[in-house]
Amino acid sequence: MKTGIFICHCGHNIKHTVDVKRLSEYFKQYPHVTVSEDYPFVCSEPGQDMITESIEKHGLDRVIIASCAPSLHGELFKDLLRKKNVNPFLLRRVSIREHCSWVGDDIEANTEKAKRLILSGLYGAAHYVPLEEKQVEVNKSALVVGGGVSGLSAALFLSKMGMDVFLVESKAELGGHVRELKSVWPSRLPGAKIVEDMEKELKGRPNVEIFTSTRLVNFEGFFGNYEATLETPSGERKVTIGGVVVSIGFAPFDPGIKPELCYGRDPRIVTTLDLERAGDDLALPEKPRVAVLHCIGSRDEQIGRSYCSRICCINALRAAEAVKERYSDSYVESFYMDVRAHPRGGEEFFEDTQEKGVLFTRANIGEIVPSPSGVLLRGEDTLFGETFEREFDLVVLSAGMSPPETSKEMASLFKISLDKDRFFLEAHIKLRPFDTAVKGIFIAGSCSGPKDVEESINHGRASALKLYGFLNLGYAFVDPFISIVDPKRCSGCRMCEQACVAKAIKFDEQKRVVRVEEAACMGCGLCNATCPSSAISLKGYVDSVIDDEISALLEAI
Amino acid sequence: MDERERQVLVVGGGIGGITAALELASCGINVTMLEEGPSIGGRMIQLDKTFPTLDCSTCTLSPKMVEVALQPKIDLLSWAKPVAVAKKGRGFSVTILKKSRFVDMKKCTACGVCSEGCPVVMKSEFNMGTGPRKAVYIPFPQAIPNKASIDKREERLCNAACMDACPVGTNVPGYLKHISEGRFADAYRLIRATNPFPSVCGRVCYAPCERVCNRGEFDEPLAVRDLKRFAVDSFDIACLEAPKVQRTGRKVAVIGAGPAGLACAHDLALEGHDVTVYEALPEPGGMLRFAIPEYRLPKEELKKEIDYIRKLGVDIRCGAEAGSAAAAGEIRGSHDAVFVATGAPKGLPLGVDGEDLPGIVDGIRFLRGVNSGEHASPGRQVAVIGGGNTAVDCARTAKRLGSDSVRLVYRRTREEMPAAAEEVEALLHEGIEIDFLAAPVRFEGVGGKVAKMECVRMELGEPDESGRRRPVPKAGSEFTVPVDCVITALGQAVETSFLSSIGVALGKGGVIAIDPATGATNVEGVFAGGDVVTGPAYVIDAIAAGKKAARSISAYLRGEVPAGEARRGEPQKLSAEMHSALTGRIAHERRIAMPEEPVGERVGDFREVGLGYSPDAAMAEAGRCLAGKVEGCIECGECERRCEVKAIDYRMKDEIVEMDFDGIVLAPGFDLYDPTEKRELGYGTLPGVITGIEFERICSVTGPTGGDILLNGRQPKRFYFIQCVGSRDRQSGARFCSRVCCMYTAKHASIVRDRIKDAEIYVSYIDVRAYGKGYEEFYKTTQENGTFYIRGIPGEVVKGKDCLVVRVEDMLSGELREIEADLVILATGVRPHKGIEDLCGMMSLERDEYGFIKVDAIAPSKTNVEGIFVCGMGSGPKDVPDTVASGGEAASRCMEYVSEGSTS
Amino acid sequence: MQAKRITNGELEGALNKLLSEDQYLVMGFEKGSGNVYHRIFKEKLDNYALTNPVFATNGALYLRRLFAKGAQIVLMLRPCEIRSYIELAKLTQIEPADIIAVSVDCFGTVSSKKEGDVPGAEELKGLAKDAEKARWACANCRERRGVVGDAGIRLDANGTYWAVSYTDKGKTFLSLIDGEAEEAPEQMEVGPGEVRAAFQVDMKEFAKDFSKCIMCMNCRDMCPVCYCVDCVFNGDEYLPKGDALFNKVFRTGSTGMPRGKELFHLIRMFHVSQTCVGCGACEEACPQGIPLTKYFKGVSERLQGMFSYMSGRSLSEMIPYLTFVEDELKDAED
Amino acid sequence: MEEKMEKNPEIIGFACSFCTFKASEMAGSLRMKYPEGVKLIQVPCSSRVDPAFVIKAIFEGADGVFVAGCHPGDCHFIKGNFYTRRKIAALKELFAAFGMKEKLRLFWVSAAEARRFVEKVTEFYNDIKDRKNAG
Repeated sequence: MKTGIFICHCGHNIKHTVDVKRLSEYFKQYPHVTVSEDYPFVCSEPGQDMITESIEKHGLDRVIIASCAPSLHGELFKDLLRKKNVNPFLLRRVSIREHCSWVGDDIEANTEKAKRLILSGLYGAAHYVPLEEKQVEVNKSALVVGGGVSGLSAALFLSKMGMDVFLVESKAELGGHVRELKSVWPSRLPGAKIVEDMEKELKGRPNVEIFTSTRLVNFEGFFGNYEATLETPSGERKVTIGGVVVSIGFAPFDPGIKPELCYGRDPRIVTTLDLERAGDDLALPEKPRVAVLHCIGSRDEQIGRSYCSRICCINALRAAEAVKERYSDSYVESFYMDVRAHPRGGEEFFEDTQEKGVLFTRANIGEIVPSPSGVLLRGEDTLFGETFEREFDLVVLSAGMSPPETSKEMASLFKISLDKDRFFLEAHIKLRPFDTAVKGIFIAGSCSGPKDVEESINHGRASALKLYGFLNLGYAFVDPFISIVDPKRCSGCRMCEQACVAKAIKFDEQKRVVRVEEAACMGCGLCNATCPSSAISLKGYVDSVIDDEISALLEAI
Repeated sequence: MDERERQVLVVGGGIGGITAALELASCGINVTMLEEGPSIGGRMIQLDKTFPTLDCSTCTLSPKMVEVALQPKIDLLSWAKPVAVAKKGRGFSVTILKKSRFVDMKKCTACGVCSEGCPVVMKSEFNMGTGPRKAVYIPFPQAIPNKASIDKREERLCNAACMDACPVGTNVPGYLKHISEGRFADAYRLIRATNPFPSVCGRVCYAPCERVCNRGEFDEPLAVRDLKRFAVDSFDIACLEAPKVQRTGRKVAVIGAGPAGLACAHDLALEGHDVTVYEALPEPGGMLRFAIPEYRLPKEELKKEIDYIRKLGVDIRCGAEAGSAAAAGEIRGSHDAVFVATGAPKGLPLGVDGEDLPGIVDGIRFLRGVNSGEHASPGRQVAVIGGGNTAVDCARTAKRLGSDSVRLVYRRTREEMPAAAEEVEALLHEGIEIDFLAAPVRFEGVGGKVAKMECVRMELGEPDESGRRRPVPKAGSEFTVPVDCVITALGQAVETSFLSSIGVALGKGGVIAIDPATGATNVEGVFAGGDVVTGPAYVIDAIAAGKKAARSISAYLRGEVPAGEARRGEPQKLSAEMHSALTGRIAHERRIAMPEEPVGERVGDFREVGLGYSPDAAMAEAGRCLAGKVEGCIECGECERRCEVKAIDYRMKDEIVEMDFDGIVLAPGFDLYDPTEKRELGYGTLPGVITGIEFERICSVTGPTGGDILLNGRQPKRFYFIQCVGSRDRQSGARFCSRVCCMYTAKHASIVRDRIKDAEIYVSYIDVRAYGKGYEEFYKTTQENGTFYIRGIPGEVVKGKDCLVVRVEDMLSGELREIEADLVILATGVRPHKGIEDLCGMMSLERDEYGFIKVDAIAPSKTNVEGIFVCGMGSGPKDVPDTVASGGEAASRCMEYVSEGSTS
Repeated sequence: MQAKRITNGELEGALNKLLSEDQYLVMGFEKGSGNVYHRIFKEKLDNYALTNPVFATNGALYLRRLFAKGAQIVLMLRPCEIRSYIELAKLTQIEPADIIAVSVDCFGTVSSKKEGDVPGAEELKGLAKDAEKARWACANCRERRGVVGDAGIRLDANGTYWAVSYTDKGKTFLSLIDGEAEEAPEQMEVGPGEVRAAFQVDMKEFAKDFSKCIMCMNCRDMCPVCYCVDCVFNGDEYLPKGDALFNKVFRTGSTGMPRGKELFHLIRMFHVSQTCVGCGACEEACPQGIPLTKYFKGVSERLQGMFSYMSGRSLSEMIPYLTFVEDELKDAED
Repeated sequence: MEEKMEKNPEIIGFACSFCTFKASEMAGSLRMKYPEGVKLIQVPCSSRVDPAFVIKAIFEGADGVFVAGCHPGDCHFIKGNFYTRRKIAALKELFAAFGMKEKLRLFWVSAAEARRFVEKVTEFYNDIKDRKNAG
């Protein structure tokens, strides 16, 4: 065996608290370590060249890269091995940054820890065997869950790319919340027009099937070959698809959760959406006094919503503007923490609104007291440090976004994760905002965090493009980390078969041993841990790998 | 959809462009990506960390960049931009300018050797000018493509004839550039790279470079030699470490420790050979040691150079009898190769009567005596015969030894004198007369010692074979001069008879016959060079011969046939056009003379005459060099010389190509607001006031300080961040919110907190717009970690005692505060990229009031031109997640467009 | 519960009646010279013994990998043996379709290793309570009643044997016996096992007890529920690796020896934790006299108790590690 | 074990790729600190953890072992961690029978819970350390 160890400085990040030089020297003494080097950025092109050159020069058959967490650069380093005709699964990544240099300050201790971590990689990798990457056929069809703007744009795009699309909406009508908006920022177009245009176009496409008032009740299968069970008004329907765009939007924050807002108890206290819906029906005096309250249900630790809802400042400004436009003699005062007029043109709009006479007061509202003459607001002006008490004829609440009601349910159907606020968790907040942990399932729009209409459209399309990129070839590679049976060791006790969640294990009555359905195996390794003689083992995580990793971590080897 | 390959152009290699290109490629589209600069990565790669997860920007972006490089469907063109775009059917015909990189991308290995040697230091764009880079450079370690490029902005103003004139090809423009910019040690190292005797050549070189210097065509040539001496003087050679080299185990003998022999030994030692130098005299240095007088070349200086050669491992054996036939045979037998550089030690006789009288000495012998410590005066009335440097040295030496009168007798005129003009000048200066057109014909002695010298007047006749006019005695013009000492310095001869024992063929006058290209003699493994081959010549020629032989010997020892180096070009004069172009441009500047010891003082002893430049004078003089006056690459050739794979190509030309595309995605990126106009904030006037992106580079591990936050070498403790500089600000013409500054400031604050535990951090803000996913939490954490947020933008930043003082009205408390800070960081807002105007012009794109590309209200990547899409900051401020999303959106729109095109 | 009174000889008659049919076999005990052994009877019983007061091996061991179809086998064994059979059946190591498992009330056994005469019938009844004579496993047995399997042979307080059926197959068995089915009496000679304090030791005691272990692995080989065709401890994973050991010494200094023994026993303990019936066959097989039953039985009872599971109680109960309840084991989380 | 321990505790943790290991990565990128004695072994799912690994780790010198995965119900492999819970709970019971219950912990940390991860491991580490120092 010829092992190459490459230890990354990651610039400052690792080198700062780990003595990388000492490590690279240390590992040179191991008998089957042929190369042991440290390098400023192993991921950079010269760093990669160093690895490929070493493979070529020394005929390495194990490559250990001690650098950042394995989730980063995974494919990159595998490709290097592929390029040199070394099976990419003979690569071992050791995280000495996220799990070592960044979590400890002491150089000695960190260096020792890094040594053990690399040692465990070294001993673990010694038991690696080449694995095969298999191709599977994928269906060039997609399920789009949620018919709001992001779902509509995703469905439209996919359909135009020639994919069969199934669009599922739980409501009776497509369009989501946008349909109700009178004027969408920044285009100022009526929301209904935007969604109706999309809906019309979508309905005219032959390869799109739209299910309204439909619930997704079951979802199984694997990448490229998923099966979704839909509960449609006309009965249950199963569809086979290659992948999914989940765009189930958001739930408007219900101000009723905060009883002190008196929402729902007094008709003079409304949300921005109520205001839009009411239109001219508002019974307001000639010169109405209107208060607009920002950050309702956002940035509010008390109710466990620390996040900013991103859209409500603009909504608040629009509400203020609407009142001002309708009642030019009105007194409009906006109470805010920070005015986050960040969207395109938002800042200018904020300025214009101020110029139109809307007052902005940085304040904490303490109390809302409805009385016959008006709604009394008591609070503290945080700029002047004074308390105030003012009466209004109308209080408009700019409510934030809550995660969709079904986020938990959907997350468990799709086996994707939620973030702490119960929005969907993206694979990487910046670089992979549409991907989830599950291959072929993408998220779009506000279900991964508050977004405005423009951003939701962006997301829908980008997410759909990602999915298309995965499916357009008609085939894909499957993960090789699946279970395998050693029939000579198998006692045929069928414990694994009983435990297997994916039902991927089948019993051969003739030979009295089990076998694995490769396409169905999810690679969790439960069977491996269940089998007392480890006759079934999970490739890449076989007992000997983990056993030796344990020993090496404890330096007991 | 038909199978025709669809082609999309992506302009801009930032995160937006990268996302769009990768997405399109994954959908099977061929992408051509244009990047204006040397590497993709855009602004994001300049960032140290990205909010809100604080992960390292390099770590997250670098893999994407590598993916671009690996993705077979993406053709990445760096240094390229569109120059013309025409609609062609549904698609576009685009004319692309590929600027020349001057480095062959196929050959370059990104080893960085070129940058190490480059004498041109420029501000690094990647580091926002907070750090340097060279004219040949790779902008940052993770650059894609990871290839060097040369920043050549204009053609060199002169032909650098100096380099062509120099026998060792010294990089004159290079070291002058270093000196003119104050990098004296770098200048020394550059000189040393081709010359093992900088301090010798800085003093006694006849400076062929100066003779051809093109500056001389305008006013006066550069004082190249004196500047070299300046560089030498400002460097302590004792600090020079011997480089570690792989030993070859091959043994080479060098016979003669003069400049040729030692230069050869020096270069051979650097190649890892074991070198032994055999020298007959008690000390090494040859003529440098024993012929050149102390006042021109202090022995101490020479010793330092030779000590360094010893430090390289060269064994110098003085007093060794190498000049005998037996010794030659033995040395040849016990070494793998031999270099003969025994010089021309024999003085030539005059061939006149009375020449053997006591009191008449050979010049070389005289100088050797004096240089060996014999300081007795040779006589009261001294005549020196000859017109070469030796004659001049003898005369000036005699003067210093206390002779009452010293006169030089030379048979031609001053014009023909082979001695260096400045030496003759100095000689006359020191009160020594010269009898031109005179020659001794007879010496008479009194009391067995020379007392009279009879001379004859000469006139110049027909030119001889050397091209000089032959002096012819004028009949009847004899005259007598009373002398008590005559020093003859008529030239030297070689002593090579001992070489017959090993069969070396000799030429006319006993000189060794060699292959002029390689220095090889007719005997295998025996090489020769220096005066023993050429007859008496200049130091620098001897050094060049030694170096040439070292190259040949190394090749020979590697088993290769020594190949002669192609001769450098002949020194070129300026062409008429160049001359006239420069006339207006170059102001008349006289050469700055190196100060000398006053005559009265110096003739009394052997103190060194030249005093050397002051740093200011040296910088000013070096600044006169025409080559160094251009911005960027000065084409000094240093990179070319160093590059092992021969990737440098100065002759590369810009290319224009025309390509057809089905769709275009623009990702032009952005610039940052230049806060110089905000005088009250002190940017550009107060040290310590910097912009956010500059701070970013200072924090970055790939930045100039390697990630340590330092201000003038000290760690600042008090930080003041000012938000909304150039955003939400009518005065600066930007009413818009730049969307990133609030968060990058919070990020900076948390980086500071992470690195400097006891830092005081203030942030001035109007509104904190932490609107993205995880942003609010990040802002909260930043506050909790001890960052003081002050609502209100400071009125001014002024200089305080050892610090800056920020005057701000805290709108929350209403009080006017004065806060001391070491570093004030301005969170400057976003501006459209400067190239966006041209881009929009050639593509007929509309722009908004701020200059960003105008886009559709609901399809934020659609421009007014069908088929052209924009993503990222091109259409207005966006943070990284939004840019990635917009990259995806633009790609999807473009995908849709090009697909429709292929179906219809 | 259906039961039939067995009069003397009637049981043997019934079994012989069965054996007269070709496809039937009976597995039970044979009175041999000076001892009683397991035997599979074909055609007719010979020297048949209903009970066996000496424990040498667990009879279920012999049944492993019995998948034959066609032959009908009646097991007339001790409750612990029947429980082992049930566990093995769950683990598909025995095909239970053609087996009628009859558990016979057990009064306890003496060790085959113990010198001396086989206890007589009267002596036998109190054996389990005689900690001096009885094996530890029997003295601490959880279930000596013939209440497991398809049917049981129970002895009532009056000294009458009863055949009791628990399953359909048990009913078949019962039908062989003459007489009317009736309710079995409440009071039986052998009562339920006592509830004992949860097993508790410390590592010191464990180390001391197992220090004698010579890793012959007889315990494993004779364990009825250690059914693997190829044990993990057969591989090289737990074998000594001298080179590695010395490598470690040179890198990190002096070292103790690898703890393969303890590892073997603890891992095996976990492997059989849900299937161990506490029969003590392991201890019987141990040449070093290690009190294995104390550990294996003790641990398995604790671990089975967590899931209200009892090995071999019923074929329909799932081995706890192969199933779960979503809302359970809240205490397990730290 | 009984061997003399002068050093700080050694803790081996089995962390599932999808939740706990991700959380640990996040803890790293957020520069949260926890004792270096805590070392992780990445497994695809906590259900891959064979109790034999835990026993082995203890016998090879680990002072404590923890198994951590996604919260029950959140398993990327759907139900894997329910099985983990049963097995590890049983193993804890086994450890309890041998008077070393404190050496094994089971906890759930989702991918987003970097802070929880750090708290859990630090708490475990400190507990083991206190016990050791107390003899």
